Amino acid sequence: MSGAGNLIYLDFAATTPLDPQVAERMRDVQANAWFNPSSNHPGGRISTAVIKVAAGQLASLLNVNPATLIWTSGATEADNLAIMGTAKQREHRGKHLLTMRTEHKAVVDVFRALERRGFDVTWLEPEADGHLPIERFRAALREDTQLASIMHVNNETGAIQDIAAIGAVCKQHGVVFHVDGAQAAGKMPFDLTNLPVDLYSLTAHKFYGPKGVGALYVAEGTPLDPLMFGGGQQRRLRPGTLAVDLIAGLGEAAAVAAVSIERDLAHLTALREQLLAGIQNIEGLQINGPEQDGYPGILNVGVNDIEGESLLLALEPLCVATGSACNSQSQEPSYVLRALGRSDQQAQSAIRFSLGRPTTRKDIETAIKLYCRGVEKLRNLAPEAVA
Amino acid sequence: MSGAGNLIYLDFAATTPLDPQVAERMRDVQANAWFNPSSNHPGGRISTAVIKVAAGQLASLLNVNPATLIWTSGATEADNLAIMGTAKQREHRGKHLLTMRTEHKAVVDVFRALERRGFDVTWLEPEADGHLPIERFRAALREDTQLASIMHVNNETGAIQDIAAIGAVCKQHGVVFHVDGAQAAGKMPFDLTNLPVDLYSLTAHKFYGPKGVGALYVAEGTPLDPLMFGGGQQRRLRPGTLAVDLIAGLGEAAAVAAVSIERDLAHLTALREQLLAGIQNIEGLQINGPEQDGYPGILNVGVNDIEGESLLLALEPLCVATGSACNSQSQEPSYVLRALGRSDQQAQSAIRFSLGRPTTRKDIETAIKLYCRGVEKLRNLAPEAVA
Amino acid sequence: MNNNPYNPAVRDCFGSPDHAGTAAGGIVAFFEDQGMRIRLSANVRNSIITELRFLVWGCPHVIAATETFCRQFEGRPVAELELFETDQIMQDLAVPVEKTGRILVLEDTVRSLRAAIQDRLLSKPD
Amino acid sequence: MNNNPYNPAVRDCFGSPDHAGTAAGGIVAFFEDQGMRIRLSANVRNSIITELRFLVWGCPHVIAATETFCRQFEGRPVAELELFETDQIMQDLAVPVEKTGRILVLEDTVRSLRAAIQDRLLSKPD
Ligand SMILES: Cc1ncc(COP(=O)(O)O)c(C=O)c1O
Ligand SMILES: Cc1ncc(COP(=O)(O)O)c(C=O)c1O
Repeated sequence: MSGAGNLIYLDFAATTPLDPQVAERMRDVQANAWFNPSSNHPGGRISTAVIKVAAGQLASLLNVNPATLIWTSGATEADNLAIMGTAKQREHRGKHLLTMRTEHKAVVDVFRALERRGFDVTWLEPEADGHLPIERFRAALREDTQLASIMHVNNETGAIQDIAAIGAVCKQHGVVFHVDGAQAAGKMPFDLTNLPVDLYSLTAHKFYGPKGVGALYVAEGTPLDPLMFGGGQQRRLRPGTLAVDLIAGLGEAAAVAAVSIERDLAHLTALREQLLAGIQNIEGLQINGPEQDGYPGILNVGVNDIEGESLLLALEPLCVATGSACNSQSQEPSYVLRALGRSDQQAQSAIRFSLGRPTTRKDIETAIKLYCRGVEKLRNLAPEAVA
Repeated sequence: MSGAGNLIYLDFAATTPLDPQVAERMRDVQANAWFNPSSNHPGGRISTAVIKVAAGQLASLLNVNPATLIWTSGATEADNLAIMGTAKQREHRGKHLLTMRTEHKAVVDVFRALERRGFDVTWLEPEADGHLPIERFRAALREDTQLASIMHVNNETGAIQDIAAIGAVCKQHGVVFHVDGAQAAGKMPFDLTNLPVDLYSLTAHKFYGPKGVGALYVAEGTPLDPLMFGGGQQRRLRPGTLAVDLIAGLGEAAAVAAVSIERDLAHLTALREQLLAGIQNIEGLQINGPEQDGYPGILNVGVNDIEGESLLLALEPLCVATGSACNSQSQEPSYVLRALGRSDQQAQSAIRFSLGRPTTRKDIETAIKLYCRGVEKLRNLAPEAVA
Repeated sequence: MNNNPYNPAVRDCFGSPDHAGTAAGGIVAFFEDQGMRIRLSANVRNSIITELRFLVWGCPHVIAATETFCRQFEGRPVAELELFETDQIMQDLAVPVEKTGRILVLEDTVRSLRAAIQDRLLSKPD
Repeated sequence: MNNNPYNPAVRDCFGSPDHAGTAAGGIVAFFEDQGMRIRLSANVRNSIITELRFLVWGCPHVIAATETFCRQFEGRPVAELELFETDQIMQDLAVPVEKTGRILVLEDTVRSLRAAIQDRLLSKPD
């Protein structure tokens, strides 16, 4: 492996490295508890005990009963399970579904698939800062609304939705409420038992746990259909051999988060301020998303008339995300930023800095220097729009 | 972690420990290439290169084009994706599906779900040794048969199906052919490009790779619908952040298998002979499955009139699987052994010894001793059927 | 998921079923139900159970419960057989609730043994 | 999945775009298409291109291709501009096929520059 040494990684919203304590726990489980928890022998029972510990750790972070947690392969699967598994199950209640334009693809594409199957989806628009006004949500409710899915923290902008208020409205109207919490779990404090949320998706690799494992919280009494079939694991809601080391890693990441969330938030807030102070004098700089009250680990900025792919290359060895099409398999610039009212041009020049636990003030200094220089360089390189 | 030290593990068909080379590769990737392969920055490109290497390693083991491989969370997901993703897609071709009674739950339960959705499934019965005669398969084909799913190696008995012959019949009749290869991949030599197979499921944790990752081989030109939606990863057939360390582990396990399969098979054959020789004089001992030409890593035996759960406890610290109900979340004794014509009584007394690369002659000696003693003890403890 | 289903008491009784066997020439009670078979045999002198033996075809909990019963009542007056309580045994052995029916098979066998002993005592009092 | 999309030649040209800027008082050609904007400017003496400069709004491949073009043709006779080949540049810079259209924008700009130079040469031959 080479080349990773001199990178400056500011893409923690894409994925995080393993926390050392998580890595150690996983190695221990791989060495000593690698058995199949479904096996009825001493080895299987050792692994079962490991799963119990992990469920307890995650349950404690979220303040839920461990029995409400379903292990999945990540947030994408949790989102699919939650939305597909509810919509079909509740078809008799109505065919109207509510979500936002700025959801992650793991939610958007599931609702698109449901539209093709005859469901009626309302795609709510956010304000220019990414935030969804509760009146707009309430106004979209119909007699036949059966399910709403609104994300907790937006992965591109850091905008935080008021899931307590939205959930309360859902409860009043008998609407099942799913929250994609991939960017919030382990990163912000919240208490699921005291939130009016029926289903909550999360994934370990966004908070220093392993990739390939996540969980869906299913509030007691919430009916759900499985997405996959086979074997009796996890109350028939999610079959397959439990990946005991991954689940142990998710549990450990939750335990680490439980004691470090407040410190993390303070750290990220300071770093974000430093970053913003360092670049805010660039002419034409725009913040994509909330200026102040978003998740502090994300700062998404754009400048007019810069080509995104070239900016990304000019920023190397900085690892950041862009709203430009080259970022993804799709060919359009970020639909999330477009929904905030940004032009294609603006969206494709956007850079998302996402900061993390290991980020230092020095990293931010370097990022500021590279960003300022990169923008200047490309501006100098560009001809006037009309020669 | 404690208690694993003195176990004698003969349950390699349930899961395997990580090969040391695989564990090392995963640690290296976790430390140096833990980035999101979807990211368009230097880190993302490092991870993308790791995925390429892994795809090459697995492709080389199976002799396929790397582009035919879809990464999944395991064989359960691969089976669901293959069967669900074909059956609905080809509904216009017909609603008749073909499979066997002795498939794994990850196949059986998908077909049951399809039955509930109006598909017509023929459940083929095996011979008493677990093997499916090709004439029986051919006779079950109908005009409206669109998909057949037959496993390669049976997980309870080690019976090997002639997938070349079955696949050839499928080709003749335009039937899509799926093979659940969870117990064969990495354990037996075969060449998918030269087998008439359209879809092949496998999982890493059965051949010394990590839990939580598997793959589905999709032969070029085989149409398939996704099971989950979200993001453009993997040609839209399987969304979600790629777990680069797990995929690297699967690739490395394939590379290790490629050079050790023949040696493994010789090793397992010798151990199975030793085991069988040591217990075959037990009165009333029956082999469940093929006596000779099955996968040599599995020996499933039963004795009349022994209670399975007590036998399992008497065998401790041996870790083996049983056909008794206590083995699983279900309440019935092994449906696989029932399909071979065994009584409930016989099925629930069955013990599956499954041997692996780390198994020693000493382990087998101990297993023989414990099994002989356990059977004797419980026989002495049992009253006559009528007092 | 299975927790460790066998507590130390079960492991001890299952591992050392000291009362396994048949009390030679003793009084016998047999019951078969729930897929389990339990056979108790006892020798009695002066209204004292001098020997108590069992045979069981069943799961570890039933074997352990039966051994526990024998350990508890061998050497005690026949009359005290009335004190046998399944609840207590279920608790001591941490028997999973879904196996309650199986432990009731033991209760039935014990009751049948008591009846058989009392029959015998009535017919030839010592 | 993205492979490393930039070969060393692209990185060199993008990192050191020595010909970025405007040839003072030079002949100018401009093209805008495919979301890209390319501006070439040249000074010519004795039918030799003595100075070749560019400005680009575009992706790294277009920037690198334009710098490469300038490096190759500065100092050479105007007539040799005909030898400019997009195929060769696509290959040297390993430009992904889906960007072919963008490189053709460069081709159009070069053609337009050649025409502009020839116009000028005809109007005031040296
Ligand atoms: C908001 C949000 N939802 C869902 C996902 C999908 O998570 P995963 O890749 O673990 O399936 C992500 C990250 O990729 C995300 O940021
Ligand atoms: C034949 C067979 N198919 C499918 C599976 C499911 O594999 P996984 O648990 O990796 O999803 C297994 C093992 O559990 C198996 O033995």
